[in-house]
Amino acid sequence: MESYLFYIVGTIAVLAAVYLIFERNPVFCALYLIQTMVCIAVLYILLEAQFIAAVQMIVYAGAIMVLFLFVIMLLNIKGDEESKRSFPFRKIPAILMGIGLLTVICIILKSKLLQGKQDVYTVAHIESLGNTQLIGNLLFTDYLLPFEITSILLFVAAIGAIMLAKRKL
Amino acid sequence: MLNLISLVLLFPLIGTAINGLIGKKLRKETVGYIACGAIGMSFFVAILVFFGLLQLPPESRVFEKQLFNWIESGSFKAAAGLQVDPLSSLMILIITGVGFLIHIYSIGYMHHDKGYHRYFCYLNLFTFSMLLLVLGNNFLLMFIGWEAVGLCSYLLIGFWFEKKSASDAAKKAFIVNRVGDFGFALGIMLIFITFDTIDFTGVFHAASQGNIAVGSFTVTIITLLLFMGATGKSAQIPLYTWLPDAMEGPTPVSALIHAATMVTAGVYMIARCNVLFMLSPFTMTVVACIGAATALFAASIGLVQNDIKRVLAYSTVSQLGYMFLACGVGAFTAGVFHLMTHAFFKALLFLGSGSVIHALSGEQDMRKMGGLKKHIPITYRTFLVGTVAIAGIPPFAGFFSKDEILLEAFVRGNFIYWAVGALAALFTAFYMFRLLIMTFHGKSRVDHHAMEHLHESPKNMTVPLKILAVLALLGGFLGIPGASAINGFLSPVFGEHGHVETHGAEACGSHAACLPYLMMVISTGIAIAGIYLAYLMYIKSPELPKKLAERFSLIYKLLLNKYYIDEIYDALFVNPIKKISLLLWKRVDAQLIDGTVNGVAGFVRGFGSVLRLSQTGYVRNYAFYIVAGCIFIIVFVVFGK
Amino acid sequence: MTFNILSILPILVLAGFGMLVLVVDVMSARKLGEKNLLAYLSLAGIVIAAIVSRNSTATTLFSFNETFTIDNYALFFNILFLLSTGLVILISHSYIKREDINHGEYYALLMFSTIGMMLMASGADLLNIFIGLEVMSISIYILTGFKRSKLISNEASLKYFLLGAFATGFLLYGISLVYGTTGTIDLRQIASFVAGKGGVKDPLLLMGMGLIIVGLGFKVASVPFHAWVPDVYEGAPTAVTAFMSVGPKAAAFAAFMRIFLTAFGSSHYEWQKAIWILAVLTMTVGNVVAISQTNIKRMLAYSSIAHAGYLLVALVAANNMGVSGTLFYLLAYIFMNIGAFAIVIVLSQKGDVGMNIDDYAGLGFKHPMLAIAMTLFMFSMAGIPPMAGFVGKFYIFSAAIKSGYVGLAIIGVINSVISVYYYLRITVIMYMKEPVRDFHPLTISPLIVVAIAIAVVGTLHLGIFPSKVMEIAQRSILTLR
Amino acid sequence: MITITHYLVLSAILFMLGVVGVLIRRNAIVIFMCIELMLNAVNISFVAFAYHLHSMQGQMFVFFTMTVAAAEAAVGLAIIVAVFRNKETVNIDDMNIMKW
Repeated sequence: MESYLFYIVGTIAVLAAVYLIFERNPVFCALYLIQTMVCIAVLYILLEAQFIAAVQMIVYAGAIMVLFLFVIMLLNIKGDEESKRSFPFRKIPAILMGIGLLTVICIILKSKLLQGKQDVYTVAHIESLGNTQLIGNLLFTDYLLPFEITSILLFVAAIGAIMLAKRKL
Repeated sequence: MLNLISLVLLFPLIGTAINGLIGKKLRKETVGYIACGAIGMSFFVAILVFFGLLQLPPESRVFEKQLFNWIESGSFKAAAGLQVDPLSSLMILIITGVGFLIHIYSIGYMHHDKGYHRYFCYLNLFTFSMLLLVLGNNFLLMFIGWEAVGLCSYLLIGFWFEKKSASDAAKKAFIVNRVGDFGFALGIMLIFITFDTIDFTGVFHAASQGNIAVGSFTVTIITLLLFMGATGKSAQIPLYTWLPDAMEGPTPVSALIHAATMVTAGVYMIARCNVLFMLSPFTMTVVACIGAATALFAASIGLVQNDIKRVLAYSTVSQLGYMFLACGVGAFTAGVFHLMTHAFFKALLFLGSGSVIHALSGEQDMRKMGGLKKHIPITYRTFLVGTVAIAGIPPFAGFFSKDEILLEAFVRGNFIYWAVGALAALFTAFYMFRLLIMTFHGKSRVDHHAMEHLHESPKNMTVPLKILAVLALLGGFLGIPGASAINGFLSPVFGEHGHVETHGAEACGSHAACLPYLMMVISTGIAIAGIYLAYLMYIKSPELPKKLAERFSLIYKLLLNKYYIDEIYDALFVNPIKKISLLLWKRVDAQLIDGTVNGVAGFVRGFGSVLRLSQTGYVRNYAFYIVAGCIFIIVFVVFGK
Repeated sequence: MTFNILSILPILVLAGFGMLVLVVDVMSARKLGEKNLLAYLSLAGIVIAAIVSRNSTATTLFSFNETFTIDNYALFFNILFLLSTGLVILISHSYIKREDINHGEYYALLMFSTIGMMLMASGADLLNIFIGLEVMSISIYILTGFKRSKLISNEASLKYFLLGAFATGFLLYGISLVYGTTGTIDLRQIASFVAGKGGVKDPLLLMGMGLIIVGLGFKVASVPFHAWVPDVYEGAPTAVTAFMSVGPKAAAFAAFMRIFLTAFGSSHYEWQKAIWILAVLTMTVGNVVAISQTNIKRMLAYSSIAHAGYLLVALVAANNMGVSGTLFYLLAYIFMNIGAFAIVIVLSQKGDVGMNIDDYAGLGFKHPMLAIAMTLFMFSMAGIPPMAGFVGKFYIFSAAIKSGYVGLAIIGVINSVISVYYYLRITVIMYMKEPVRDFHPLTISPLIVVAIAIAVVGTLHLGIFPSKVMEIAQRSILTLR
Repeated sequence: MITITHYLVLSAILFMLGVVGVLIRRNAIVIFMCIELMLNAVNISFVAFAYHLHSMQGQMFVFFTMTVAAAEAAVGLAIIVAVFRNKETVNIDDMNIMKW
């Protein structure tokens, strides 16, 4: 059951990604990306990461992509980006490069995987506590510093968005 | 008294600071007094130090004064300290002494220049750097002085930067010197790695303890790199090209920097590192060969130059070649001795030529001179002394030192060294007298305009000339064979191998005792032959040179154009680097990669699109580099075993 | 569990002052007029942060569950970052007024960016380093586009942002592979794991390492990840260019050394060769292309690429001398580079006019003091003694020879010879050409004069009396492995 | 049976697609989307590793990556809006005032 789900969801994710990089209309691109993200959220659930899956849906596929769509609509960008300079074989080297990269990675993945240190958070352990509670605990203990620094990060992003995009300062 | 040594450095630095900061507001006289006073005081202290050194017993004549810890990291320590020993005390005497005279001379020579204070500021700075170079007690400090004199030389060659040739010459000097410095810097690093110290004492002590085998690879590389530095600064083949161009600077500068002091830095460095060089016979051979080749090569170019300063410039290159020849055969004393006498007579010759140029309102072409003897008698007489001294007629200074080099080359080297040296000596005598005759004798070819202003130079220019003439006349007696004062004085530095005239005599067998005297006679003969040739060609039958030039037009042209060395360098090195840069910039960056990304279409669209393809700045291309680099690094890190 | 708030006190101070500047800016928008107060306020923040970080501790301290380190290494870099930010604030003051971008956000972003750098130098796990890198980068993306009405600034910002985010993807991928193969993101645990396995042999881990090299290589501007540098440096406001040529580069090197010496120190053979090649490419391309530049900002950009190459040489050497040499060199680089940019700012006019190298003709006669200072900085960058750059290069190349990389040292020295050509060109133009333009009005203020003076003193002091700083640098790197 | 390798391969494919997208697209917003795709691909491998290693660090890292992505999106889109204001286009091929 799980493996079927993986294959189905994985295939959809890849197909959507392929459409994303070849689709001309940016609105459709965004929709394809959302589709990929939803599929990835399903994979997270398969990997026992329910909280991350939820965040993926709410923050990523929800908030961030809506922002993208909003900007696309705001700027009223048409799908004519290829109009002026489009050469028939322009994309070939880039695609070859990508395939090269993938080949290298797959060759490396074929070798036996080094077994890293195992931690204590087995599936059973996580389920006994609940994924969300565990993450919440960790955020305010082990990861307190990065969590707090993230506030600065988001603050900076807010300042930046205002600074750069506001019509009149 | 030895403790005063830091004052030697301090005075010129103070002079630089005063003239550099407020010189613009001071009166010209004050500027001159400050600059000369600084060097004069420095000279005075140098004399005190010298006598202080003499009071010590010969074997303990080394004094080190630590100033502060400069670089310190782990085992590595470089203290800024000064070292006084016979070699450096002799050098500071020459630098401050000759420098002082040239400073005084400059007051008169530069009087009308609007950059008066700038000039003296640079000149003091130069003296400071040169003193730092010879007084430093470690390689790094020496290197700083080394770079600083290069910098001052650059500033002074380009002093009249309004002239394009001057600023070009300055740039050339700086860059050619950097090539040599590159070798020197690497050499210092290698010394540090090998000996774990860069103090002279430490390095030479370790080297002389036999830790390093004679002829070992490391020491050969080290010495070759050091020698590379020396060829740059001392204008030896192949890095000599900057020196003749350096004559674009004011003449006193040529006298001080490009004849008497800075260019001898390479010789000083090799003499200082004699312990290392003696460990590498191969390097010594290279040094001797380059020295001999330069001596002959530059002298041959000097034969046909028509610019008075250029003749002297090539003569300087040639004389430096002698010094390297001496060092290369292990006769360091002879090299340093020649360095000293050369400082006297070459400074004299340059200042004399400066006086001539001054008298002729800036004319430097010898074809427009002639017959100046009666107009500027003092200059003529002192110039004559210098010419005779460089030609090697006894008992003038040049005779003793050059003779000693030739003798050592014969005894410790081989016949070829001697023959090359002797041939160069013949050339030297010839072109120097050619210069003398063309300038001072014969019919006047001076144009009328210049003739009206023809005058003898003021006192503050002629007095230094006279003093230098006396030195050029008498300086040689310090090194009379058999009773050489300089030999005894320098022997603590050079130890056994510095001067081995007697050893050589033993090696030559029983009737070698008369060899030195035989040599003297031969070299005197050579000098006289050269002078006679010059006399024959330029006084007896003045049309002869023209005929010769016509008959041997190819050789003449080759010589006149200095063997086309500059052109070759330009074609071989300078242009390619520029081209590669342009290529990388315009073609590879802009066309090749973009072209690949944009694919075959670029070809289809023909030339029109080639122009457009050359426009990059595209994010896409930059991302492409990143991906390519990424693939490369992954493959390299993972599979590159 | 250790939550030592004191250990992040400098970060807190900077964050506090950053927000204070924003609040003051908004509260008194009309009253301030010249807005000088903001600059002084930010400078006060920098100074207080520096004092606080000096006082924090002398011994190594781990806090926040051992994800954050305060050791001498971090302290050294903290001071380095604060110094560079402080100098940049000094040189920005008159510049942002001239360019009409005098907003409080400017200073706030500089300080927030500094927080990111500090986190990069102090982070003891990959997460903190990553977050620090992002805080730093995002602030700089914004600063690059700060002249929002100027297309050139927009374009630079967009280029930097897209490529930076792209490179971040690679960095993250690398981190994930390292995490996956070792089971941890903590640097010291990675180190012990790797050492336990007898060095890095696993291809996936090696690939992770390679990808981290790519990600950080982008930030330090190493070839072939350098292409953004000239464009972005040219387009960004000049003061921001000065900022990003020193601080972020230093921070990226701090993280680079922390990761590669602490975590992968036991198997440096694997990564040294790759960085060897990067170093050679970086030095060579940087120097060779710099020769043909006509815009001074682009020239300094390529020069900054070349300097990254020299620093990579030290990283290849990976011995104590090289690493402490890197610290020293970065400090020296702050002085000479910010100094050079300060003079570029002083001599340019509104709208960044006067950025061509030929515009400097005759500066030596019109403004001798500025010309002398510029000459000093150029010579220092070219590595001519007794300036700071020489000592730094000396350390770095000696370190390379000491580790047996003689070839690399030779290439480095050849490169520094090439570099003399274009540094000297500026001097030649300043002193040996007739002036072609009037330099007025100069963008000058007491603050920028102070900055130039500090830079001059620093460049000379580090060149003539380097031993004290070098000692500190050597003590700072002891905790790295 | 789905192993960790499956997830890693899927992650690699998506990452590669993101990279190719960045290389071939011209619309700045779409390029940015492709970068987001790359980050998502990396996130898969983080979570897969975390599952495999019974560790929470991977999941935590993903959490922070998402935050960073959100911040980047805000700033990146603001930059794109700023560029569009001045240039009326988001085609990156039109953006090469600075070159050589």
